Amino acid sequence: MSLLVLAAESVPEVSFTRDANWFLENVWIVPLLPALSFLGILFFGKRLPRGGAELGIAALGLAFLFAVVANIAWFDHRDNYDYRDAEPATELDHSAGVGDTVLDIDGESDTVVLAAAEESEGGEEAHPAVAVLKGRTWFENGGVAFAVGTLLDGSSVMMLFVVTLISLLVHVYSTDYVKGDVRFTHFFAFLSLFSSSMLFFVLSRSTIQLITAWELVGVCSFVLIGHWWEEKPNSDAALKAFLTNRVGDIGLLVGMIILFFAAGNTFDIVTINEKAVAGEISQTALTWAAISLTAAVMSKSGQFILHTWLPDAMAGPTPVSALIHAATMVVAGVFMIARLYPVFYEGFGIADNSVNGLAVIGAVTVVFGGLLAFVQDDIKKVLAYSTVSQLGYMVLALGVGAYTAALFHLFTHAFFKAGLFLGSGSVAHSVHSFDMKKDMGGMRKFLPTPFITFLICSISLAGVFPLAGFWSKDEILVGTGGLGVGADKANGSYHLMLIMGLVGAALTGAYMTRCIYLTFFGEFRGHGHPHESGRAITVPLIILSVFAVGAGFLNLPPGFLAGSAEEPTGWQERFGHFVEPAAAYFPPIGHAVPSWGLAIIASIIGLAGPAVAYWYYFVKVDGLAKQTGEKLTELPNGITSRNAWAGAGHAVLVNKYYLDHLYNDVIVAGVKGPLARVAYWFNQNVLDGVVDGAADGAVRSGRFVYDNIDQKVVDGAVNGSGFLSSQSGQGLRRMQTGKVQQYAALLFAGATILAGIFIVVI
Amino acid sequence: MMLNQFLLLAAALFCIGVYGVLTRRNGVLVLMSVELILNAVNINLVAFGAFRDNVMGDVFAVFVIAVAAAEVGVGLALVLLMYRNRRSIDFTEVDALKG
Amino acid sequence: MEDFREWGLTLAVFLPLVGAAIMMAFPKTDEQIHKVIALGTSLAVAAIGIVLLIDFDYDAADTMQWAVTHDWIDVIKTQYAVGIDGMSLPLVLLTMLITPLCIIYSWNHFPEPHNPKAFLILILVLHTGMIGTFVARDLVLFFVFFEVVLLPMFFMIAVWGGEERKYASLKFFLFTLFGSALMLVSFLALFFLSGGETFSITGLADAVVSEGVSRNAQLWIFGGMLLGFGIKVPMFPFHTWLPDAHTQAPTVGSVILAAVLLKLGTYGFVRIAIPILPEAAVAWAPWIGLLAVIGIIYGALGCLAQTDMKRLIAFSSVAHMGFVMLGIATLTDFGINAAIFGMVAHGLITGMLFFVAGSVKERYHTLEISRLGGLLIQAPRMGWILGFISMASLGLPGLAGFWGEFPAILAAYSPANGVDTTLFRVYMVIAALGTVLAAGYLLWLLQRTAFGTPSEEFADDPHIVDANREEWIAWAPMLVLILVLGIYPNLIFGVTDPAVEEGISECLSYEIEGDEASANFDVGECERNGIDAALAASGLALGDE
Amino acid sequence: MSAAALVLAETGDRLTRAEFDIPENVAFAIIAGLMLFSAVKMVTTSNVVHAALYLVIVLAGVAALFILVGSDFVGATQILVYIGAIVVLFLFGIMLTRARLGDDETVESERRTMGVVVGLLLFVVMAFALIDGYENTEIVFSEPNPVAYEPQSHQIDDLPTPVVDALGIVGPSSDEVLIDTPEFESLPPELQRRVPGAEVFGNNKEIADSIFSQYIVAFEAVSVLLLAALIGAVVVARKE
Repeated sequence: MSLLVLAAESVPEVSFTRDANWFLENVWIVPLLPALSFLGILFFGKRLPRGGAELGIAALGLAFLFAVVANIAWFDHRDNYDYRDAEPATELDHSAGVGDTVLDIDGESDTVVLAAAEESEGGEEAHPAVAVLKGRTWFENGGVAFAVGTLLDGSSVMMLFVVTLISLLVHVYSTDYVKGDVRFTHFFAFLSLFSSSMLFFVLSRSTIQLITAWELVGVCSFVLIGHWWEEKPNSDAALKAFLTNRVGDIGLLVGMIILFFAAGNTFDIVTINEKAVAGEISQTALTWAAISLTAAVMSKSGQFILHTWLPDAMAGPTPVSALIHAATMVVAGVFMIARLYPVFYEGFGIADNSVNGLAVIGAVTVVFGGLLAFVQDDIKKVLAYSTVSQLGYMVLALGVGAYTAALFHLFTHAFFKAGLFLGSGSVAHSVHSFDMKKDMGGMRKFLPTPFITFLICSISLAGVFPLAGFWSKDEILVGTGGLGVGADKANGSYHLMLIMGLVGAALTGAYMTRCIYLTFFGEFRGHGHPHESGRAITVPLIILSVFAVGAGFLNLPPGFLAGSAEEPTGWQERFGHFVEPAAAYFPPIGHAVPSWGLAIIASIIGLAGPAVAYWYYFVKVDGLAKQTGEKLTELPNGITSRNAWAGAGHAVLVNKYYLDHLYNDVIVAGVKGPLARVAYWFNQNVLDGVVDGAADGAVRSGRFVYDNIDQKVVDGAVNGSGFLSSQSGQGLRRMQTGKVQQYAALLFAGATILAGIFIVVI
Repeated sequence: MMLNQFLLLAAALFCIGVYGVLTRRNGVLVLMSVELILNAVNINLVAFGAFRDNVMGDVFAVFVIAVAAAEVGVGLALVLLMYRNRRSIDFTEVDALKG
Repeated sequence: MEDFREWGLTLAVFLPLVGAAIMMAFPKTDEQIHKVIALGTSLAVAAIGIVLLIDFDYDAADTMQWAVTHDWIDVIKTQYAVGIDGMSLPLVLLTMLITPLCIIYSWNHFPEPHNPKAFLILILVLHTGMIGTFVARDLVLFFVFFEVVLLPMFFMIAVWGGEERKYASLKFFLFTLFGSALMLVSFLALFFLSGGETFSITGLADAVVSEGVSRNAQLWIFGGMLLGFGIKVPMFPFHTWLPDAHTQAPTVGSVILAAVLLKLGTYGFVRIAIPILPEAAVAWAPWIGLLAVIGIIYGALGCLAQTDMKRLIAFSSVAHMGFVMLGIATLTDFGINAAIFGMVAHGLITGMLFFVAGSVKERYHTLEISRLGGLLIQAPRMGWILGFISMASLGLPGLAGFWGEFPAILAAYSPANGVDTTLFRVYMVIAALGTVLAAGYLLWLLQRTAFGTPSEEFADDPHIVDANREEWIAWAPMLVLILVLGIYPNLIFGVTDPAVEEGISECLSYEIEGDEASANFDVGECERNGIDAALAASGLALGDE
Repeated sequence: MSAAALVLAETGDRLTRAEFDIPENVAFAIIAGLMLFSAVKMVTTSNVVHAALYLVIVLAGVAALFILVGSDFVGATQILVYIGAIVVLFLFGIMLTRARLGDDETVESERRTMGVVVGLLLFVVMAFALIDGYENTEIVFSEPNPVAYEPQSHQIDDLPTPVVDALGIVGPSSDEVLIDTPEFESLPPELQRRVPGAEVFGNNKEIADSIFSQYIVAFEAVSVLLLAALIGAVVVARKE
């Protein structure tokens, strides 16, 4: 742990408060509401006038309100609460494990102060307002009681807001989007359960609760991705999603088990974190736990090599994709790292380092995901790979110790990505297809509202100043240490990560430009008459784009416009202030100070990508299309087409730009073509092949084992106990006869041998 | 007399009986071999009865004889039934033995 | 109430036999009477179970309650000793629950060749055997009940089974008989070596220490029990009877087989083998663990190769019982609690899977997976139930299956003293891998039977209807229990924990710092001379507890 | 009373153990040899009827052994039930299943090796266990059981006249006659039988006592079993 960096606020030695605001104490109601609506819809949904949708929306609406109030309560709690004002109910020895003792066996819930905090060194009054913990005994095993309950701190209260808001909007959106579906009611039921599981997840107090919620989220995604299970590809995708997640779950189980024992037989997250911070858990255990849990994150949050399920999961209805990508499923992995951050922080030795597993995985995912997004024709797959890439940013950020930046990016990404998905759904809804090249083009004329929101969200995603994406992405880049260009006080010098992050930023802008061109510009290439979507679809889009614009202002860098790096004012670092735990269970991470230099460099690089793409699509392709009157989606390129083109009449004109063309071929097409194609090929054939091959191999080996070993060797040893008899060459019938006597012989022989052994040995 | 001479004789008879049960295909012969086994047991019972100098062995031997009689009765009835149904009492051809 | 405690258990054990005897008096043709008597009897037993549930002193779950001891066969010092503690309570209640449900399920569809009278009598006899095994406190009594179970099941498969029923039943019978023969030899060896004074389980455990039964002898005796119980479980590689028996058995037979009979073996381990012979258990633990994880992976691979739904479920039993055995092999409180939970959960879940498979068979007349499909369209509720129990079976947290699996895997991280920790950690990872495979085969099954559209041959079949009344009555309690136990596992852990702690030798659970030190701890020495002597012998400082 | 005790009683003075064992051991050897030979023939012959006849020899041998160790009642039962009833039943069985009366190849199976291996294995294990366990244990034919064989005395007055005559007792006297005396043994059996309470030969009385007191339940159970078997056999074997 780095001694160089001190947190802006010194960390008190406590982790809990008691007698917190009612809304913070009873936050368990939030996941309960959608859970009840799940049951309600499941059992009564079909009898309700609107098929259960109203129940789901009502529950999510209430949950959203509750979350908003809880957030406000948390602001107050964070700023004004001092645990020393409250009478401690029980003084507990700090060494006693929290999970074991906080709870009375009779289930009385209790929140406890562990020990009095010392005044912080600088004499500055610390704000020891920390997590609100509540719980009950869930089960007792091996003489130890295990708790279930809520652990509420800044990160979870933030997640409550994001999840309930996105989920509410998705619910509303779905009333129009899946109208008339055969399983309308069922869809809403699982939408509610999905939200409930995720809310349960972010409030989890123990690791076993985390596992439970984690799996529940997985199951809901399975059900929803496979919503149209009549078609085999859909159920295949659902299966793939679930199974890939199960592979990661091995890591989850193993990691949690290691932590359980390393922290002294407890599942309690706070205890585990505290012991990790205090160095009471061996480095080996932490490292192994961190590596195992990373495997789980890779599958859940679609990190490179386990990301392949994510694009396939587009088989589900679009609102589900939005929910999965923005709020519920894939961010669970990122949130889990944040939850157990000390384990990762210490386990990977993030402080004062320049490379570590988590950061590398994140960085590779950023670039790889971005490249893949180029060659997709399916609009949702572009967005899916974009999500992969953005999740890479979050993991990268956590990997380099930029905790706040990661959660902030999660926060902003939720809005613009949900906006993009819902927007793409709105487009697809009107043309009944997701194929940008075949069935879209020029959609801006038919769908103005989705066009504008999609554009805003894309710009935000691309990280253009001053939209939300800019602020969060910039903070991540700053967190890497910045290659000497600003960014003091970072946790290390992660140069490689910075470069990858910048490349990723350029790619993001470029593929979104391509996506927008193919979808909204050019000539309409589909059939029928696309129509503007209803209010249930457009209103959520507008709300989301407002957030996509404004969310970034919640965490302006210190020193921006006013104040200084040392003393943030106004909106500066508000998000970090409220979200980052200031408790003993959080490691003393460094907080990089952003610099104008890096921000400008990053913006230039980030705009270079879309600029090139703009030139290619809006200038060249569009110009050519107008010139030829054809519905072009790409410049005809490649060797053969170039020859054909050379033969064509208009080609002479273009030949003048031969250098341009070469440039296109080499730079744009080079990146967009071979490299991405190779990457995609690698993805589809090697990685996917490995995944599919592993499944196939498992089935094959299963069959082999069954046919050859089980049926022949093991069973054969019994059936063919005629090994004593001379029955070879008698044919199958002979071999199968006289089994009673063979069995009897075996019985006698076995019993005799055993009896013999007993006699001789004993 | 040694106790063992009876016991070993009985063991030998028992094993011969087991051999018969395992190898005979004819139902009646299998039953006969079972009788051999039961008699081996009887010899043991009586020999131990004499050795312990009480009548328990004898009493149980009588019971075994009675049970054996019942067993043969039912067993032969089954063999007859089998014969009636399939015109053969070859154990190796019974349905249940086909895998 | 005092009086009832004296004979309540005995009544529960023998009431089914009385019912069976009454049924004998009625002619075969009065089917209704037989059904009513059988159901009434099993419900009466279940009522005793409810009384037991209420009267049971949960604060003293580690002691034998409703215990009765009566002289039985003096010559071999065996007694009629029954009683219930926290370890057996869940299993007894499971048995008392499953049997009436099975009778209800078969109410209107007895498998060919029909004959409800004989069928129900067999179920009642089975009932006696199963309850008896779980309450017996004397090895001879245990053995007798253990064997009582065998014959009715044999006949059930052999008479009401499928095409290959004779082969399957014979295989089942001989395998199990072989196992119990070895078990009996082990029991006798134990009896004689421990001084020939008693067959009582607790008495034997003391006698083994006081008479100083040699380590070698203990190892062999445990080996015999391992085979006897292991065949019943069934552990790899003694499992081959199970797929055949399950595939051929009538639905109800499969359910009882999966739900209760397999548990007789694992129960034997936790009730008899480990408490009596802890030293041998430590020596055998790595091998049991090995067979358990092989069973987990092997069973899963076997499932992936199946084309028959029922056979697939049968193979999944091998995998799931592997988790139970892994929990047992750790010899820790945690692991054994998980194992008992796993037994109950597996009983409910796999029982349900077999119920559904039976109902599918009844409607489609085939269980060929490739011919099925679209169950969710033709019988949506049944499809949902299949989905629900598949999720439970693959160990989804929040449903019962998880609490058998996860704690077992967890316990493998840190097995009991004297057991190699590193080895068990390897087992842990392999077992975790097994959960992926489990998800694979179960979802694959679900996808190919429930999803998609019905194949043409069944598309317009009017016989394919959704779950009917009897099925709902029989299934609802199990489904509810799967959910309730999953949400509040303490219902079982709370009961078993004290009893398991009592049953496990202190030498196994004594906390020793350091994996290596724990692995090198001489449990045998500890059993004979106490913890301090063993600690000294292992070169460890005396514990300062 | 055992045969050895009889020898003792007759000769009046003790022989060494080896001496009085000799005739019995010789008898045993002859009987055992015959039995083993017949048993082996029984399980190997391919003539079904011969097998049944060999079985008779074995059963008779068993009966002889019973008598040799003094269990004459069991011996008699063996002969009556087995040879008299069971073998006849077998012969009926053979007849009813129309077995070929000559050699019949089909009775033999190909699994001889298996049978031999299993049988030998079994024998080796059992022999090992027996030799290990009862290496030098002898059957000692003890004095009569004090409870059952309590010497009974009779006033000469109580004795039937022929006995008094045979023993040459003249006139009423207070002398007692012990049943287990050489004088008593010298009486012809028909006279012995007229002495109240006299145990003439074997342990029949004792067996009877046991069966009808201690084992009465088992005895009744056996009777029910026989009845059940009888009915069962009829049900199974009768024509539809």
